[in-house]
Amino acid sequence: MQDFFELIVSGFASGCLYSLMGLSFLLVMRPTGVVNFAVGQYAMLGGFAAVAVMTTILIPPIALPYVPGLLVVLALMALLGAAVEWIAVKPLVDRGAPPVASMLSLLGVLIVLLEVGARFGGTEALPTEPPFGFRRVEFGPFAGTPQSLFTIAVTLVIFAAVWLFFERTLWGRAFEAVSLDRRAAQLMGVNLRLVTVSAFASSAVVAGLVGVLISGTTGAYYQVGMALTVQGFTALVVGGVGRVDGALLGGVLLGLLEALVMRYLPVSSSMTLAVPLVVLLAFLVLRPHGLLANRGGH
Amino acid sequence: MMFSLNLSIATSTAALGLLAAAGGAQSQETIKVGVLVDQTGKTSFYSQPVTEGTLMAVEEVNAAGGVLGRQIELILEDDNGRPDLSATKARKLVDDGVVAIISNSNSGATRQAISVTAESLTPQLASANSAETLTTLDNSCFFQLGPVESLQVKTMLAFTKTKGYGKVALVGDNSGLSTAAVDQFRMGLGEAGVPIVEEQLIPVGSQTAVPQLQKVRAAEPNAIYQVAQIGPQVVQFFQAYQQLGMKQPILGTFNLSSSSYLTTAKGLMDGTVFTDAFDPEKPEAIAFSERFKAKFDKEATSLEAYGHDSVVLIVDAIKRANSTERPAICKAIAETKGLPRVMGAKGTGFDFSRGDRRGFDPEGVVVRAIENNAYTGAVFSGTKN
Amino acid sequence: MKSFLTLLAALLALCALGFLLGSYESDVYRKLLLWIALGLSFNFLFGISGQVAFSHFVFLGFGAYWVAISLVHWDLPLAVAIASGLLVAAVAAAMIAIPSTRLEGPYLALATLALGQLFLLGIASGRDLTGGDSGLGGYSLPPILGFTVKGPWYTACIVLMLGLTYVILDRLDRSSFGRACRAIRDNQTAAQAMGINAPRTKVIAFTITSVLASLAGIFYAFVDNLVAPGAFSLESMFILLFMVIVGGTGRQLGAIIGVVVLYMAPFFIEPLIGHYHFMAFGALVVILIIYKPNGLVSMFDPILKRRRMAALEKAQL
Amino acid sequence: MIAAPLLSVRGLTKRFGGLLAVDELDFDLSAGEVLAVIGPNGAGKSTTFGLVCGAIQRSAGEIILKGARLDGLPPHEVARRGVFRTFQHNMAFKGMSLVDNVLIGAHRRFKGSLFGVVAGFGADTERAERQRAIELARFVGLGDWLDADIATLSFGQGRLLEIARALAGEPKVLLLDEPGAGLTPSESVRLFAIIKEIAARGVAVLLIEHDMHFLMPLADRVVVLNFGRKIAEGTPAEIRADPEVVEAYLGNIAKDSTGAGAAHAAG
Repeated sequence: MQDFFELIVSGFASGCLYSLMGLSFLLVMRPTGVVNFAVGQYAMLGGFAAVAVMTTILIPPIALPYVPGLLVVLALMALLGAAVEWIAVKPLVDRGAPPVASMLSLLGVLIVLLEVGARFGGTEALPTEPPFGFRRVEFGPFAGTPQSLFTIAVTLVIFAAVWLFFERTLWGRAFEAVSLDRRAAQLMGVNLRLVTVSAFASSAVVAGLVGVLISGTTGAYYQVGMALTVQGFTALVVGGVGRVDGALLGGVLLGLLEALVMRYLPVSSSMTLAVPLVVLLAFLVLRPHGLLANRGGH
Repeated sequence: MMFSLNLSIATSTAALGLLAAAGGAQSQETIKVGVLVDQTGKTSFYSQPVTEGTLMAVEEVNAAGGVLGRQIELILEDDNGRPDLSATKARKLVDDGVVAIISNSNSGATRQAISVTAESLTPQLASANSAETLTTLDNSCFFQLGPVESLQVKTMLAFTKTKGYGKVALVGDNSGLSTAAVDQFRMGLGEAGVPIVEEQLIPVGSQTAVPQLQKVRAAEPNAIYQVAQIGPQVVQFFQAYQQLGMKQPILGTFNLSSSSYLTTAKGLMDGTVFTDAFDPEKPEAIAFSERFKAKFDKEATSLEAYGHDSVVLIVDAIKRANSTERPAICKAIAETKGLPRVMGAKGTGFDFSRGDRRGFDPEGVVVRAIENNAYTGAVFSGTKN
Repeated sequence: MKSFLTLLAALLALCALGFLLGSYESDVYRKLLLWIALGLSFNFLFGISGQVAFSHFVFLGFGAYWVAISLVHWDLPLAVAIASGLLVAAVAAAMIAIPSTRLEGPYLALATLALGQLFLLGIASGRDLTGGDSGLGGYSLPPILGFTVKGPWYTACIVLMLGLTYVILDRLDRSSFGRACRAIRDNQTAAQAMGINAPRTKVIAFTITSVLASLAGIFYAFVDNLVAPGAFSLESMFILLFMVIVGGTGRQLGAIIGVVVLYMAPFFIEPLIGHYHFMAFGALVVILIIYKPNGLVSMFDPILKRRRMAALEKAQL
Repeated sequence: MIAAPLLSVRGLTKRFGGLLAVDELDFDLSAGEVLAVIGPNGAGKSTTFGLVCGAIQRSAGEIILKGARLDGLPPHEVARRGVFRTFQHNMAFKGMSLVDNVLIGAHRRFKGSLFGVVAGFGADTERAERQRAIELARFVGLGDWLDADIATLSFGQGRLLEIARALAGEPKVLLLDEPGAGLTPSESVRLFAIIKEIAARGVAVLLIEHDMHFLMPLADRVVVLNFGRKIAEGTPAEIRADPEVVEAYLGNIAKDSTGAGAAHAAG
């Protein structure tokens, strides 16, 4: 039973990272219909940026404390996201090209970012100092690390904020209107440019945050992007594409499922590696609209 | 860190280019040696440092007058760590007229290149590959310079013989490097009659190793063989181990000698022992480390030493063969015995006398430990206890 | 007839080139020919049929592994190995296609990407059967009708395979089937209203192109006489996608141009820009999608059009 | 109507959630007849088209073509049985030539197997169909645009292309969804003649149209929908005189309509 409660915490924490990646996809998908597979590389770069800004490893003269460092990294990510939109997406949207053209162009961006990360950060894993150190924390029957609790807390705060934003603010309404009908939203006076740019920027910020969180546990690593891309998209597919709560639910379920299958199912561990992939394929084929699809209709 | 490394490679390559140009101006032609290196692929983190050692060794040889009065010219080819590209680049090197090829890329790439060197009987030297089956391929001119995986198991088994580890667990990751090691460790432990009560892989790209280590904890082994090779997964292993409050001794592989773990898994590895092919107290190793530090202003690791040693071997073979003909060099390498090298335990050197084209002395693997977040010297060596 | 003779002359020239090259050049050349064959079939799948599928290298790898395993472990005769390989590839492709072609754009992309990961996972955990990460070797092309085919003669075999691939795809492309594929790509609703069975057409396109990829894989198996998982990675898949986009999506000539340019580029630009060519490819793709969405091949369009016009005028005179 | 109906719709019903988009709709359509469906926006006209063509699955009811059920069939099967449509918004295949666009309509007449195609058979069919497609393009008035890039066609030309494409299928029943919208006066005149000609060749034409001046001289009969229900059916003259129709729909149209449609009556 001790195992189970430890697993809940670690599976939940991994799941939160998947949820955030799903959210990163979603923030761009909702208003623009564009699927950006490069979000995993944002996370990778966010991790290296954290190493560069918070430690002496990559850029020796700069070593900011955690909070200012985090803010600097997130600001950089916002700039990156906006720049990617401006360079690789805007010209296509202006031309009226279909969303698949943007998806392909962003695959090009993916490779550029991957290579930039590998050149800048190198091919070894590099760490940042976790903000609360590393040790075993117990509370009731549960046990985890400070970083896993931090990850869970940050994720819940982010999702609450995003939910409030979409549900309660005028700006969120503008996003929503754009996601329903771009042209109509524009006629209603919504600034399409601003919505699109902020969608890409916030997507990069959320993915970059994932990178920072990971750099505090397993290190910033140049190959982490593709795995996070698949995990994030799977979270979205499981939970229900297009829904903020779907991303959270899908990610957490995926994280818990992975952990529980690996721990309790009597299959060899090399087979359990296929769990997320099989979950993804099963959902795509059998239930492509995810778990939450039927609530709330279209 | 990576910046400086890339820079140093760039500068040394440039320096080498100059040397080569100078050599060309001299009366005699250079001796061309090819290097297959993964500069851009997934295994570049390990292939590049090895190549750095190769570059440094050639510079030293050339500064000391070269071999047979001629300068050595290295031709570097990036194979991206991809097997198909590696074979292509090997063909290019053969066509360029190299007398030998030094393979510093991953074992998959090396293996594919072997099919090429076999056709032309070009001597091919794998500096650091530890894959078990490379020398079983039909190519009499291929030589493996590093220790194979099974030697690690044998050495660790000899080291732990007196400790009474009646049952052990085996943990790896799902990278090619690690799964190959897991296979060898399973086989070696099986031969020694040590039961493996749990075997786990940590998937590359996963965020935690808690489920895997819980299973290990539940199986109650006396010790854990840690053969994961990919950085984040190794770190996850140590984090989960600490988080779950586990106390079993950890027995690691060469991989842990990569000093980056002292940062990424800071303070988590104390008490771990691991097999290494590098003995920091060996005179040759001390001398090499000093020269390396003087040149690059950083600590040498075993990877650079591997790359260095392949040049030592080939230079010696050319000297003894007194020829730059490929078959002659091939023959000379096969006859090498007792040639001192940086890698390996004190008192061991290159030795191909067993005829299996494996040049690493079977007694040359050492066991080292990590204490206070720092590596110790060899606490044990060889396979006899 | 004229086009047939042109094709024959082209194939003969390609074969002849194989006899002129040294061992390194012919290695580069063979892999280039294989990449072209792959590029052509992927262009049909992605460019003409509009399916963004990342499974092409899975089928390449499947063909290569199947024939290698058939020879090493099962001692099958070559003809049986090839025929069974193609048959199993066709069945597998159809089984994968039937559920997955229901998916659109990014969903199909991700599903096939997951499939690719599963394939690599399967190879990695195949132990002795697949040789794991270090690959499967130790075989060679058995004599065909008593002849040992090697060197430029093997290159000629690859040229033949490429010719076959080209002809099949070209005929399909120019037929009502190819037209139906394009129609579905451009507007599936309208295509269905015109009597096109979209799911069936997509499944057939996926199956045919995947079998052609497997065929290329079978030939790849004897280029180095070794198959290893590294050659079938996602990275290769990205390069193939980029080749088709750069050359000109949806056109056979475009695919050929794209493959040749991106395959040969590293050999020439590496001395200039070092190891940044992959990054350069990514940037090139972004630039081309934005500024030249019809690819490099569209640069020749004015010339082609002028020639067609000239021919028309001549015919009218 | 003298002959037995070609297409019969009985009790056709479609619900979207709680909304009744089409409610117990009945109508018949004979060969050579032009039947117009009119009604205000949201009356269920386009939904009816979708239902007949199989693009939307019905909730209840029957659609019968020459005694055989059409309902439940996927759209491509409906087309294969001879029911073709145009779309309210132009849906050209943008990556294909104009002639190829028309040829897609003829898809059901290409019978060769894939192996036949690869072996090089079917070249004759291809040539003959291509020639027919060119003729059809000329018939609808796109003869000068055969080599044009689809993207450069005007909206009106796009409407005409849709008709040529549907005609290439040699339809028994042709469904035209607002074919006259956005046409120039001269294109309109041409369209009027084309539809007359199509019907004269024995094709049953079902038409959605808002422009009464265009519609009234063209249609043999008119069905009026409101909120998914049929509120009237009859000849144009009868419909114009129906007080309920005038109340629900025509009254507004009469006020809104401009004089632009007058040319059609003349045509």
